Amino acid sequence: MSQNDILLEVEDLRTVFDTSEGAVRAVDGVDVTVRRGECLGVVGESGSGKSVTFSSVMGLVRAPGRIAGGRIRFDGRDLIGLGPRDMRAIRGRDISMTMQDALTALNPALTVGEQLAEMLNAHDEDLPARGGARRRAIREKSVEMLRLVGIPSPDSRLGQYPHEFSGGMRQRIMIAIALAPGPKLLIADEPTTALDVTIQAQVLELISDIRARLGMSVVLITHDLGVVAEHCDRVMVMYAGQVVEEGATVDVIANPRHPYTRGLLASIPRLSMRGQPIRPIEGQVPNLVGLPPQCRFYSRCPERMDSCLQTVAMRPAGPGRRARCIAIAEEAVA
Amino acid sequence: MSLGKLTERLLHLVPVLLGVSVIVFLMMALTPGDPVDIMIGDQSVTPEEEQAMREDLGLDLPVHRQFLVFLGNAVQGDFGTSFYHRRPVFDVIVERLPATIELSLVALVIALMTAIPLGVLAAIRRNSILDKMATVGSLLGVSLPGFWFGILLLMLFAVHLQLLPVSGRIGFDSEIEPITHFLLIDTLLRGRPDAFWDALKHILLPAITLGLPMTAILMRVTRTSMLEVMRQDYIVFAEAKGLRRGRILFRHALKNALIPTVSVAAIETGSLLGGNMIVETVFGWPGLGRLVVESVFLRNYPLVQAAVLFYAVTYVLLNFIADLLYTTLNPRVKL
Amino acid sequence: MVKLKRILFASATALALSLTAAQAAELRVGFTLDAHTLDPANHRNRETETIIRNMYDGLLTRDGEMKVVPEIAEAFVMVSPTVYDFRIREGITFHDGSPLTAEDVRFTLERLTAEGAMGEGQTSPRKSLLGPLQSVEVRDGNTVRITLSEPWPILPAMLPFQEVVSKAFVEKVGTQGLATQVNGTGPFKLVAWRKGDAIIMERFDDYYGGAASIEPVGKACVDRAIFKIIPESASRVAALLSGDVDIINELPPFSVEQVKNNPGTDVMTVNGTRSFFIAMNMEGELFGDAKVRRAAAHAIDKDLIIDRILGGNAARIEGILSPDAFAASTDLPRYEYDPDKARALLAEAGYPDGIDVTMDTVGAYKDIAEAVASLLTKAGIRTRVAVGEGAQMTQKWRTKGGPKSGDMYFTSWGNGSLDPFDIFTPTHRTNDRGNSAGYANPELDRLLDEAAVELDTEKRAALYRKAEQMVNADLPYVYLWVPQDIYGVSKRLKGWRPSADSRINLHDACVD
Amino acid sequence: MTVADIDAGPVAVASGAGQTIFRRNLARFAANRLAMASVAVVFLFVLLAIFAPWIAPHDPNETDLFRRLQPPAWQAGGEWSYLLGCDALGRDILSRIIYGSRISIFIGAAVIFVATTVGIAAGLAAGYFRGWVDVTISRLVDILLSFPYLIFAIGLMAMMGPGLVNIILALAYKEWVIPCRVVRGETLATRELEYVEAARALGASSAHIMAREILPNILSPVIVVSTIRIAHVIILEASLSFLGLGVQPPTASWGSMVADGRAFILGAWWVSTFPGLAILLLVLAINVASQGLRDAFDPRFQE
Repeated sequence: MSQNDILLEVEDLRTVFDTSEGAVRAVDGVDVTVRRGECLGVVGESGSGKSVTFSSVMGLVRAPGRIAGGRIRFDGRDLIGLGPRDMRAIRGRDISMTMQDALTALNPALTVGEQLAEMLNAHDEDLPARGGARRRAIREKSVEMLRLVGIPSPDSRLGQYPHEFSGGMRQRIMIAIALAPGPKLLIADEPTTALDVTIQAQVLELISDIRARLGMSVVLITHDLGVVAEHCDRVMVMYAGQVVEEGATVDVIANPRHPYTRGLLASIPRLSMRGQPIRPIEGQVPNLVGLPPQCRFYSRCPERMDSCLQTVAMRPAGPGRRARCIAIAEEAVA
Repeated sequence: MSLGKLTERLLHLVPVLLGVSVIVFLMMALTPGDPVDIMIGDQSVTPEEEQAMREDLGLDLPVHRQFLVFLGNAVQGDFGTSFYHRRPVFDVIVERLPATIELSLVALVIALMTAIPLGVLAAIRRNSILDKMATVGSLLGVSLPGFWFGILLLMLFAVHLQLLPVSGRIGFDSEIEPITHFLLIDTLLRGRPDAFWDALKHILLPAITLGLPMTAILMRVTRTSMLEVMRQDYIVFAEAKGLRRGRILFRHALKNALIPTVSVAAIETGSLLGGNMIVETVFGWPGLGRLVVESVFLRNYPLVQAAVLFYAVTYVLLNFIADLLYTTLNPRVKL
Repeated sequence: MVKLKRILFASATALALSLTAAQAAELRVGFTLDAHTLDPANHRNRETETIIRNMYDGLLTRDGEMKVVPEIAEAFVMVSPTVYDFRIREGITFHDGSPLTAEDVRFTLERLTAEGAMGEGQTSPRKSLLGPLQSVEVRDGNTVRITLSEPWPILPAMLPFQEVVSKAFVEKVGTQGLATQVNGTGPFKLVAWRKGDAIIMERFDDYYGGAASIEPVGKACVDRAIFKIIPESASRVAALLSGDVDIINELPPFSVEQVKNNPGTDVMTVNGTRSFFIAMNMEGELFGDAKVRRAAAHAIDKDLIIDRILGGNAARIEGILSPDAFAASTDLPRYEYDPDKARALLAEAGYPDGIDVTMDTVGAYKDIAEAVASLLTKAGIRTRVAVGEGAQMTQKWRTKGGPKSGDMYFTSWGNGSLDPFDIFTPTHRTNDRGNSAGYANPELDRLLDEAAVELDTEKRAALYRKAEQMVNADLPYVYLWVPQDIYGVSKRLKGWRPSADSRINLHDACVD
Repeated sequence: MTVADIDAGPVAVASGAGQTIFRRNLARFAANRLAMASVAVVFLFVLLAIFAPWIAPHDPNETDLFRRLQPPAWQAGGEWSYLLGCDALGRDILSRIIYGSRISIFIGAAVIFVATTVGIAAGLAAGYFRGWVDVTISRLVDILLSFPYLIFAIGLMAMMGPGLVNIILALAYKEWVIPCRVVRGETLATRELEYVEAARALGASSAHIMAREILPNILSPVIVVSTIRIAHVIILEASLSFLGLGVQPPTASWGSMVADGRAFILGAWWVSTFPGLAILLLVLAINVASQGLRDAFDPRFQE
């Protein structure tokens, strides 16, 4: 794997939220690698830090949150320490994002056309410099984008407000906006959670389809391993602010190495192993304030041992695979 | 919004306006004593005139007929005769309206121009010194008795510093032929910037006094709704789009945050009408508010009655406008 | 702040300089109340009259000594006790340029007195000010004859209150139009009436000059004269101090020192015509007793109140008449302040522990009534002040013979004509319209009736003096004082002085 | 309208474990130091009002023309026994302010008491019975809301004449609408709750359900709204008194004291200034305290 092949590389990212009860370590030493053209699935329960990790990448962490440490390299540039102006130029143009619910992510008071146009206006460098020509070009491009995501008669719908579209249409529009400047990386944060099952599939198809056509990378943040299984090359499982397992999607699903991953798989009907009952993981994600130095899954882990009560690092767990479980090390030794 | 919907909403106002006029009518009808005697007071009146006043007020009819007469006349703008002015009440009120409306509008503009930027700043610099000062300021703003604050302003700026005039709408050197009767507009239409400046100096203190509570309220509303809006996903999404901060604040956030501000402003404009009584009295402003207060003491009941009705109707209409504005600004709400 | 002030000042100066060329002499009066109407025949309001009188002239007027002199009339004669002839001056024009004729005068008087003459069945509220006026006719082209139904010697004293209107103009604009438009013969024309704010007038250049006996005769001195309405007394004073206005009326005694000490302003006073007194309900049990009434008179330290609250600007009275009024007595017995004597009188009347009473008054007199009440209380007449509206008080106290409730009423009566008829009769004659004490003395009634029609001045004065001795002894009222009218004036004002009848005549006033 | 009005819509309060929630909220309120200080100020004013005869250094109506417009103690001509100076009749301003607190607080409390009682009854009836009862009451509420407050009160006072009882009536005639709206909204929400349904199923009478089941659970928002409204009513009373439509002299009322001092403001600033300051202080304290109350008791303001 050449260095040039890597689009995004995050090392030891730490993002904390300062609260009255103490610092919440929402992201605690996370490493991420996204290659050009690939789709990385990021899986975890809510509160696992998966969204915060990528908000950090985009520089969207707001007070009382802050990035406490780590390195973020994107396309050869260090993003941490970048001025707001440079960061703004990267957001949207190079790294784009879609959000869980397009109904809340699209501004209700602005027309769809305006929300598309402002994205193009801010980032598209191929447009004429100014004046009517620019306006016309933006409009043409907007129509083209809406057509790309499959909005019928896009020309007439630019002047409409978000609430005038159906849920699936809105999601498509949000994707159109995110993709309009032709970003290198799309972070799709829970793109399907708010949608019906049938529409979910259409939207995911759309993302995969466009990825293939534009050759961009996609990070698909979801709590649904099933979605990842269908659409992503690699997967990264997060728990309580840490990565617990990563590897090629097929490998991870076929042979999960971390008990949490196994638990996740068991809770999904489609993917659970034949013959085994579907069961959710019991217990709750631990409070992220003042965690003791131990495996964070300890309290919920069906396979916990006394040796889990120490700091557990990521360990290699096969080709291109790593996991954060003390049991792996013992296997390796054995 | 379609014309039909608009008409429908307007029709909803009818029962409210009818109820309002019943109450205004009752205020007078239930006054103890003979209203004509009380109104005449120590004026010298012939029996014929007294009889005419009685007929004017329909006092010889049963109460429900009296109300119908009152309503019928009111709809035609006939509120009887202002005994002291010896002219129709309607005419007397209309003459005083421009001064009151101009004062209210300037107070509104001052309130909006200070409240919105301050509210936005307080929200985006939450918990900063500025935010805390704005909070304290808004608490003071609603706690200050207007009549007292007005007197203090008058003493400071007009009497001690002599920066601003003591009383009236415009200086005599700045006199102009009226066109709209709104002096700030007329002076400009007549090409007299000096007179405009003069009229502005006259209106400043009363408008500030009048607008203060409203400023406080609007600032809080703006701050609260701005904070609320800034938490919304579409702001995060706008940031993720890499838009400039100015565009995010003013186009994305403010447009939504102003929806409650604007509708509250429209409703509060109605409260300005009430404040006029006090402010016009303190500053000798020649508007309807002062006329009403004077009329109360002259027992000029037809005028007081007409003015109360006028204020109530205006208030109802302002609330209606607030509704319309809310609808217009907020594409999600359908009529 | 200082800097800002300087900038403002600089720009104001620049503005003033640029305007100097067009700058005309302008006189501004800071005045308490706006006119109710501009129709001279359609009000009963002193302030309205004061304003109107600068645009309208009357048949007669008063000079600086309050003497009645001809104005629009050239001369007048009493043909008989009930017939007066007025010769109308030639060459007088209305503001619209039309000449004034005797017919206009006749029309004016008829409009004031005939039933329904105001149109729409309305009669002028000023009718009663012209008493027994029966008919008006024009004789020999320029003489107007007024015929009375009974002798009424004060007709000349009452005529300065009536202003002459143009018949043609009234017929053109109607009573409705006359409420806001002016076409008089006075020294000033109406420019604009900004309701509630100001009445702006300019010099009438074809003015005939005014009363021939009052110097200077001629056009008004200033180009423009303005009544600026400033109801708030502190604001009025502030406007004077800042040079915004040149004259203010009703300068509060409290501010006299400040206005005097300010380099550009001064204070002018004139003896007023309004007598203040406390009516005691003689129909009631308490004040039916003359001892109790006398106790009240001795309980009030008039000098103290005049000194402390009125700033010394009032004349003490022991009878109803102002010291300046016709036939005012100077030798009436004085009820001196003596709380012990008051208490003794109460004890004598059977109230050794004092009495509890209520004193009614109106808002404007609240302060001073409170002060009086506290003095009464200290002398054993424990007094509570009740403030009511003027109309309410009138209903309660001026019952014209109807039954009366209440104990005391702190009130006043104006006497612009300074003729006793105008104040003595209404307040003291049995059941008359201002007799709030419920005083009934047939002997006094006879004296007053006789004086009202007595044409011999000396005899008339003697009758009133006798009447004053009588009421001073009976004491239906505690007679208090006649306040001076206090004006604040700018030192740039020349040729103006206040007038005892509260008029503000701007004809002769000049500004530097 | 005060700031409070904007935010004082129906306030939802969790039912069930009411007692402990109430305690927790109270503790939260007690932790707000500014609010507690404001409560102390309000309390101080109430004490002044109750014990005025013992606290006031002088008889508030005792005139002394030799002390006419005597300046406050620290100015030349002042005396320490007349701390804030004297008014135009030589009455002690401090004593009048102390007695004036009686009028402000009494009227404020009386109006709110009457209005809240009526408002609760009307709101409960409207929200519980719905149907024509609700329509009638809600219409009346709409109509009364169509009058600007001060104008409505001025109109009534003009017709009824001044006086203590008349002020309370004039203000309460409109004020009840505000608790009524809150109670109606809460009642509509509460009447569908399980325990109310249960009470109904057990055959409890309407009166019983309203008084025992619904009322206790909607009291918190009513109390919060009422405290905010007291501040507003105090300003309104002062405004009416300022215009001369308030209580009868010589009774000291802050509003009329400011009005009385207006004529003397050019030389005797203290006559108007101190009573105005008293209004400001009391109203500000009530506003701050009630804001604290709302922050503590209203879940929508808890983050």
